[in-house]
Amino acid sequence: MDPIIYLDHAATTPVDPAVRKAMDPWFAQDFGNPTTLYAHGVRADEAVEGARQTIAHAIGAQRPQEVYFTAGGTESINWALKGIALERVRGHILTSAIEHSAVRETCLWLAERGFELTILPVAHDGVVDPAEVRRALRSDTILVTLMHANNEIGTIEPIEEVGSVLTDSEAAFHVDAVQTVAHLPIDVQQLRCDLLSASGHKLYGPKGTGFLYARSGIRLGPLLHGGGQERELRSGTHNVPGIIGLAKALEVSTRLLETETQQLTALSRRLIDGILERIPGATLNGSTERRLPSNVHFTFENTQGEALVLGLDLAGICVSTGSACSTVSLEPSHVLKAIGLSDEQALASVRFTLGRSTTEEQIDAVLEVLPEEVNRLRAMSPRAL
Amino acid sequence: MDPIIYLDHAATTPVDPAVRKAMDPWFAQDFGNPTTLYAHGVRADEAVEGARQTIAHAIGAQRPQEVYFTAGGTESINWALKGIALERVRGHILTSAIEHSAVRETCLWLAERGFELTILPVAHDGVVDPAEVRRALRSDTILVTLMHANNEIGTIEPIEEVGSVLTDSEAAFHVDAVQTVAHLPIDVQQLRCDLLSASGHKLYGPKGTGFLYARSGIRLGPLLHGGGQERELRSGTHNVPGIIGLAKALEVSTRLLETETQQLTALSRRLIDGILERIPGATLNGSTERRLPSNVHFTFENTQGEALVLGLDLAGICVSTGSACSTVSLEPSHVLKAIGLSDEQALASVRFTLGRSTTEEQIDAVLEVLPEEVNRLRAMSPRAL
Amino acid sequence: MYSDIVKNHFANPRNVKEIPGATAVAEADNPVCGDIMKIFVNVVDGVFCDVGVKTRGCPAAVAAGSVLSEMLIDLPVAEAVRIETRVVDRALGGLPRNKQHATDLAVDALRAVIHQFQSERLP
Amino acid sequence: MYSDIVKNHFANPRNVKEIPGATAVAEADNPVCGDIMKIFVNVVDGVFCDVGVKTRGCPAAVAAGSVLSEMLIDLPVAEAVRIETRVVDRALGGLPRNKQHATDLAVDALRAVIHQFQSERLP
Ligand SMILES: Cc1ncc(COP(=O)(O)O)c(C=O)c1O
Ligand SMILES: Cc1ncc(COP(=O)(O)O)c(C=O)c1O
Repeated sequence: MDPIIYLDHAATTPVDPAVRKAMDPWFAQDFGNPTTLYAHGVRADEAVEGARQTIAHAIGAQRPQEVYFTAGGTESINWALKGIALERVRGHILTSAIEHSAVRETCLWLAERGFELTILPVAHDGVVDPAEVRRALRSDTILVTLMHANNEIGTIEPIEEVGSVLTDSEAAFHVDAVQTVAHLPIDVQQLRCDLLSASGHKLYGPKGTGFLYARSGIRLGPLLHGGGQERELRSGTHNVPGIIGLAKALEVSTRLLETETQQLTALSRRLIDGILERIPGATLNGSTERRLPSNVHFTFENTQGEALVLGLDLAGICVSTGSACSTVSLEPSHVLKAIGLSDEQALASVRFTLGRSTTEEQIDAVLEVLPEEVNRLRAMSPRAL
Repeated sequence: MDPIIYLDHAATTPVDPAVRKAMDPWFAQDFGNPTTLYAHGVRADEAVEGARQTIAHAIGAQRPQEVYFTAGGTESINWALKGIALERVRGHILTSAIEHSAVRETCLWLAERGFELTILPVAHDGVVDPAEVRRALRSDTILVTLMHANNEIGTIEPIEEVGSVLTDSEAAFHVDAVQTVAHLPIDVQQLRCDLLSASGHKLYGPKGTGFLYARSGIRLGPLLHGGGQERELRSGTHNVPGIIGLAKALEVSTRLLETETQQLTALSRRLIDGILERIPGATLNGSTERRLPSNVHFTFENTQGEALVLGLDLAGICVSTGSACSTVSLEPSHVLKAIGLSDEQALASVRFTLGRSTTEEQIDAVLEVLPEEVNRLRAMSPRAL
Repeated sequence: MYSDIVKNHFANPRNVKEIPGATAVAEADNPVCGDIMKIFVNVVDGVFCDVGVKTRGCPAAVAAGSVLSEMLIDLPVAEAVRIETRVVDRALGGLPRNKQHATDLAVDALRAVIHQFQSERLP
Repeated sequence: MYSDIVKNHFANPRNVKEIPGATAVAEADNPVCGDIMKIFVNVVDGVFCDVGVKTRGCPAAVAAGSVLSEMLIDLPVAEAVRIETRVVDRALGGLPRNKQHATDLAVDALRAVIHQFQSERLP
């Protein structure tokens, strides 16, 4: 491995060694299909059900059967939103202006197909106001979908409070917890959500894995039709190694959660303070209190984000710009615009997301290189700071 | 590993050692997200594009961009069928009576949502008649979906001929090739199909992987909305190790295809002849000429399929009954009913699917155990043979 | 999937036999999955003194017939009347959820053979 | 994603400077992605004898400005008129598909500065 400094954990994480080890026997040894009748398959089935229990336990689900395995956060989200909406044919959907594109694009698709969509604004720090949710709620609202924490600016949303607002509503409440499962304590009872989406590769588990929590009794149609796996709701041969890996990753992360939170809080504090101290024209985006411990997001005036990313990359530092999930688009991030940044500011922003392997030395190295790179770009710019 | 005799390769296959090896570095070392800008992610992106080329080449696609990565056969199929249909709002869909439930259930779901559905019958050997397709075709037919080979009885369908029938039609032609990619020579130009679905774990690749071939220019909507990966058509972070593994598996299988076909043909011939010789009241289902080299499917009169499966399992032999993709349902297989078996016959049937590791010794062992087990069950039955 | 008890009964089913000239014989079947079970009983002084069971069906059905036959031997008919599906299920160490039809089949066959026995005794 | 030529020009951009009292100065910008490029030229006898480029933009834009500045030096203005985006693109070893706006920006800035130079010479 290159001696790189990887500060893009919100984009993806390496698979934890314990996870790899747990997955190992299920590729070529106990490779059976869990829906078969013979012992070889039954073993896989039992392992899958064990994994389901681990996950149910980790998120406070009442029963393991409320956890459904998927191929990732995007699938979980598409399933939750379309599975609720298409089952109800018509109705009103409520979401926020800073959702991940998996939620955003799915909502827009549903809006094209006749559902009514309200997109709530957020405050400058990226926080959704539960009172706004209450005001926007209608008698025909079938679905409210909000993220638990934002993937760009790290703002943690008041999900519990929104959950309380919704207690008397018929609307299903979906939470995109892709950035928080294994990173914040999660209890679906406390969050008062009906559906919750997560993705394995954001929590040191394998790519191509995820789960959807769906409270028993909720009326949800399938997204993938077929062989009837996952209690007729999510067809397709189980990705056994992936499922085992996902559960193991959540298990490991849950165990490390407290220590890691402390470490990340200290390290991100160090990075934030260091930047503010050394770089003029740098503004921290997002909230100071309601923030993921791993997230540092700055606008560096009179620079360009992608240029900073490449500049740092040439120095062996991996960070990201924009939504980090798509480099396809040139347009400034809808999240940054929603919190009030100008296009110019949005395009001059960079996200650093710390993780399990991040060290003080790495942060200090970034604090050496980053000011130089910002200065270099500013010196090239036709504008003054 | 137990010294089991695994004869359920149509349900799933072990991951090939070369595939494991190819996947290895992408879990924890080169774990970057391919849509990121820094070198660490670019490396993953290049590997993914390399995999796309390998697959495009293996199936005769004109351009790598016609290959889209998915999380399995079921997702590819759901995407193809819904992506065609929902994009066109209304229309007529044509399929056969022996499709896998991924196709069948998706078609039925579309039928509930206003699409018109024609389900073509098949002959006793499971073959769809291209002339029937021609007759059933309408001016508003938007989609024809057929399987390349049947997963239960192994019948190979006349896809090329159906493709010719459709040349002047506006209908999109989807082929479920989950049982044939890497097992029969595949050339999408020769098959004349517009869409083709495949699943990794049926070809010694990883579970939770698959691809959809979609001819350039075809009007196909996304099934998974979000970050815009896969040219805006299939969102979700790429499963990099899975994609690398899938391509490697196809590469290995393509190389072995000819030898393997010869071996499997000889071994399945041996099994068929041995059964017919030793077991009275045994009937081979499916076609004798148009048959997957790996497939052996029998009805053993006055027995019960699941009992045979467990009986053989207790002797260390893994085989399957029914659709093998779902043990949930008690009902006799729709495929066996479609080829004219009674419920009783359908429920007295067993599938043996041979694979890369199958040996003559294993077949001979089955030919020892199977007649005994059939006799044992028959001796327990209140009916005479 | 199946308990060891089920597997054991399936691999070595007890009392698989026809009883020529049995006191009563009856059969039950499951129209959905096609399983059939035939029970032969000899009754002496109101007690099942010999029982034979023949089953064509899934492993759970075979095991249910087998375990039922064991329960019946030396049991008074008057008590056998009270055997319900959950009794058979418990004796098997629990069946998977989608296999309850197997105990239904066994209890149906039992009821049928008791009915047969009782109607024979009627004038 | 980026060719080594692009990375090299981005890491060590050529002729990054302002030229006080330049013969002509002009700026272009890309309204979509916000990139801006300013070109300073000194022209002697119809030939670019000195060129300065300042860019705020993505790596492709920086590299495009840099490679353009190298092309321009010692080039007659009459020939520079013929520089098109694909010339700049080729000089960079090819840009990714979604980065063509960078060469557009460079050529826009070039056209602007040539226009500026020519209009100054008009009576
Ligand atoms: C908040 C959020 N939701 C959804 C997703 C989509 O997850 P995945 O790419 O694993 O499908 C991501 C990550 O990209 C995310 O950060
Ligand atoms: C013909 C056919 N189509 C589709 C599928 C579904 O594939 P998967 O289970 O990998 O999603 C299968 C296998 O189960 C199959 O045999």
